[in-house]
Amino acid sequence: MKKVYLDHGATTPMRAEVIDEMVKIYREEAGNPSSVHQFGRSARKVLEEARMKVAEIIGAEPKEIIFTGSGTESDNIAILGTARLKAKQGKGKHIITSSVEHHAVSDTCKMLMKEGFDVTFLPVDADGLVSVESVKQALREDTILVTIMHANNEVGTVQPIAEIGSLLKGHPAVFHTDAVQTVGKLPVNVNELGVDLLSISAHKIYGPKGVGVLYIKKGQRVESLMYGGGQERKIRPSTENLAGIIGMAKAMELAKNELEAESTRLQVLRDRLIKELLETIPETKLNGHPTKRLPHNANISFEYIEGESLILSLDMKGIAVSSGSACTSGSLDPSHVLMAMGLTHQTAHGSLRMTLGKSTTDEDIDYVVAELKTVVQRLREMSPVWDQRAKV
Amino acid sequence: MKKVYLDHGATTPMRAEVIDEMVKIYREEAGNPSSVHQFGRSARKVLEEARMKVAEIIGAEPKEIIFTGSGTESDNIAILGTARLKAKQGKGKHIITSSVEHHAVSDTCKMLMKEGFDVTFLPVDADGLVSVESVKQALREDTILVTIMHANNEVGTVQPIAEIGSLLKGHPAVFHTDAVQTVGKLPVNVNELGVDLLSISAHKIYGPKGVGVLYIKKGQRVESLMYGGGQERKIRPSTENLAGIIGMAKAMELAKNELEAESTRLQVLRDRLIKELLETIPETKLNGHPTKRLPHNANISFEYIEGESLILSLDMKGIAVSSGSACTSGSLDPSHVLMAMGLTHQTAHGSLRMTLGKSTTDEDIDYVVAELKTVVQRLREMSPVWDQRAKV
Amino acid sequence: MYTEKVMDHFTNPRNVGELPDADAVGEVGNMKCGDIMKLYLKISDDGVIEDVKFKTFGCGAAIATSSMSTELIKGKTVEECLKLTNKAIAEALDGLPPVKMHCSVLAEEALKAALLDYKNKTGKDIDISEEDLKGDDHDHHEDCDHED
Ligand SMILES: Cc1ncc(COP(=O)(O)O)c(C=O)c1O
Ligand SMILES: Cc1ncc(COP(=O)(O)O)c(C=O)c1O
Ligand code: FES
Ligand code: FES
Repeated sequence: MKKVYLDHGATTPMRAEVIDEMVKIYREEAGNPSSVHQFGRSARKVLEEARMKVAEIIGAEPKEIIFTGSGTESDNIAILGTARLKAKQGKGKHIITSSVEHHAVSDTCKMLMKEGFDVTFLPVDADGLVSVESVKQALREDTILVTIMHANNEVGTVQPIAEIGSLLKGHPAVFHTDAVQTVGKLPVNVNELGVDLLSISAHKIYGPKGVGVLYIKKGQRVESLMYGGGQERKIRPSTENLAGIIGMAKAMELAKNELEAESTRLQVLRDRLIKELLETIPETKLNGHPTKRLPHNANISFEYIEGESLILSLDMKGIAVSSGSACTSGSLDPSHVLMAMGLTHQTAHGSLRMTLGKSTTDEDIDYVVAELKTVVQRLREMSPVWDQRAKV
Repeated sequence: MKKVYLDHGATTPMRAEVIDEMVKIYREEAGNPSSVHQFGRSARKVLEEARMKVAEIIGAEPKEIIFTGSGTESDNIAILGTARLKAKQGKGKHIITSSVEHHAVSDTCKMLMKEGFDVTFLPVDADGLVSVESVKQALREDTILVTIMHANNEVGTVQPIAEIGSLLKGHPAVFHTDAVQTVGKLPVNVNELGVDLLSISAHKIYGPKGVGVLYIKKGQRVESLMYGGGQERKIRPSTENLAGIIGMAKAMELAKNELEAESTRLQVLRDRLIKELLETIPETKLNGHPTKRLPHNANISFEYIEGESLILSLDMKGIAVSSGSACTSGSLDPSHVLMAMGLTHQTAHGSLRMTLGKSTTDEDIDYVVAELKTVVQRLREMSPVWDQRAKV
Repeated sequence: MYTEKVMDHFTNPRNVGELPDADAVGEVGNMKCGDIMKLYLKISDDGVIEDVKFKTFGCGAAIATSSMSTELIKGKTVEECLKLTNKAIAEALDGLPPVKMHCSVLAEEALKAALLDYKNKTGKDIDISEEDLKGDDHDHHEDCDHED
């Protein structure tokens, strides 16, 4: 059966070039980068080269790069690490974030609320956009942290990070952005964005799972979440995941080199997917901003259908997509992102995220459009709601 | 030049079998284990198989196994996660640990002291042993956590964990052991040890860096350090490092199968190394327990010599060893382990840890003994202290 | 972590040994790590360092800086030696890792101790006193926090 993987927003397959680099490290670098002897020094050299590479790609200095164990960990160090430190320094306890963040940010902010912090969750408009004006209004003297994602993982909307960065110039609040979904898809330069902290994850860009980067602007301090050895400036103690880090650097390098061409290619495919779905299937609608969006993301609501059944039906046709609904990850609530954008429960439940990637072809799009048409029709025919609507 | 790696206590080279398993995952498993579709389900299956394998090896149940990003992280979740939760529940704020723990434990306990916890650091005897009696004496009604390592990473002394486990039966304190150095070298069974929490790290047993396990006995709860998705029962949110986890399970399986034969082989080689060094080089002494010690560990003090210069000199002969002195990892203090055992500053500074491994041969031992003799002599001749001693 | 020059001086230290007929001897210890350096100077009547030898118990950086310092002071006058700083010694070795900067203090201090010994023995007017030997101990905490 044909297999079409349209869930690159969840994770990406590893690139052969990345695997090769990692295997080389697995085979040839036996040492611990903290060891004094030649095995250790050689590992250290490889590690620092990767740090330089990553730094250059995002316009940072090598010492501003901290390797972590995941995108989630980068977000947590950024947020908990800043908030707890600033609170201890008596700088304030107010945090600004958006209502469409990834759980790694939103749940962390909620945790801080339990610790006595005051968190403002900014609303978004119908396209999922945070307004710069709303940040300005929310900003207070005791605001210590503003954390707003670069682009949303569900609906693909790209936030005006650079504008918010400009706004925050002169205000002591630390500015963090979760760039897990943008690195490798949009140009990401820490200076242009004007951020103090920025999170990246390797497995979204054809790199290994379990490796992240946290950019920490020179002069910024964070408390660490763990204690132990002196690795990564004590911010992330643990023997460094050398091969993973090298894999991450390689993945970022490849993505950077191919960014323009690949983004354009994906956007063309994605736009056709959206157009054909909206045109051929009635009562469908695109979620997320029409233009300010990730090039590979299509998020579409199919009215009168529940997302999980749609996913399972497509899965039986070899098509892998994901749902706005988080049924499967333990919660039955509809996507907080779609709800924040003003969708009804029902519409939110019937939403599908399709995220294209390197392997995606024109034939894949044809296949998905055709299969979706059939599946949606079948499910709608089974749905009492569709029924009622039809009878109106 | 001949290369002899005697620093397996710091990290181990990856085994070819482990690399092969991981590459298979990198190539064949594209999915995120949390995804509903077939790519996700396949990844989930592989993940749960690894969990079952790891559980079986240490005598646990699969749901008692949490995969983490390192040994350090396992230790931190165990300690911070237990202490903060128990304190909130009003169970007490007293913690017992030893004075020879790895920094991932000792620095974490020191952090808790800043948070208002009361930590007892138990002394050790000259061989580095914690006495069960001292645990008994330190135990209080408000003791919420006892964390004592299974075997020491510097001097190799194996602690009486099972006896402490028996002692703690009936006391509400949670019992954690850092088994990072013992898994794969000694039999490790959570029931026989009587522990509630146990930490493992993959890169000490020819597995990948950046993967750890935390065993959490059924019924025990810990607070997590990070917030985000629902992975690993929310204790360690982040997309799972699937290949790394599979590599860890494979490494543990191989180590378990070969444990008896390989431990015996290493012990014979190690005993010869110790015997020949002590016999042929004057003013040397073995650190750590003579018999209750890790089979691959030799830690020897060479009086009137500083450890780093010894390491560098051996390094130029292709021999990789490490020092008790932590000069290079940011601190200039001599090893807290050797100091706790009652060594003088000077003797502690002149100590060398040699940790054997799979690649170690009889010829390696001959070579190391011969080179050490020459190097020690050269350095002693340069040393003003040796001089004065000779003149007495 | 060490430069080639450091490794060279560590592997083939210059001027190791003792001078039985030394005009001045300086011995200092580095409190923090228990390291020791002993420096022997042979000084001509017009105040020129004619010969120098050392013995050091210490790490790679301590041995290399000891060795380099002997090269730097040989043939220099006492006055010139007074100006020698640990920084200059480290620079002559193409630098030391931040955590190892304090090790170079050992060499500077041994030299000062020797010159003080020379002053005390000969009564010559040399611009040095016990005060100068109190040690730049604070340097030891210059750790590897790369924030600069
Ligand atoms: C006893 C002990 N605990 C914890 C650790 C930390 O493990 P990791 O490097 O995986 O964080 C180590 C080794 O570094 C160790 O030897
Ligand atoms: C926007 C965003 N932030 C954070 C994460 C978490 O990254 P990781 O899975 O590496 O922890 C993800 C993906 O899962 C994401 O899409
Ligand atoms: S009916 Fe199953 S998740 Fe709602
Ligand atoms: S002299 Fe002590 S670390 Fe260098």
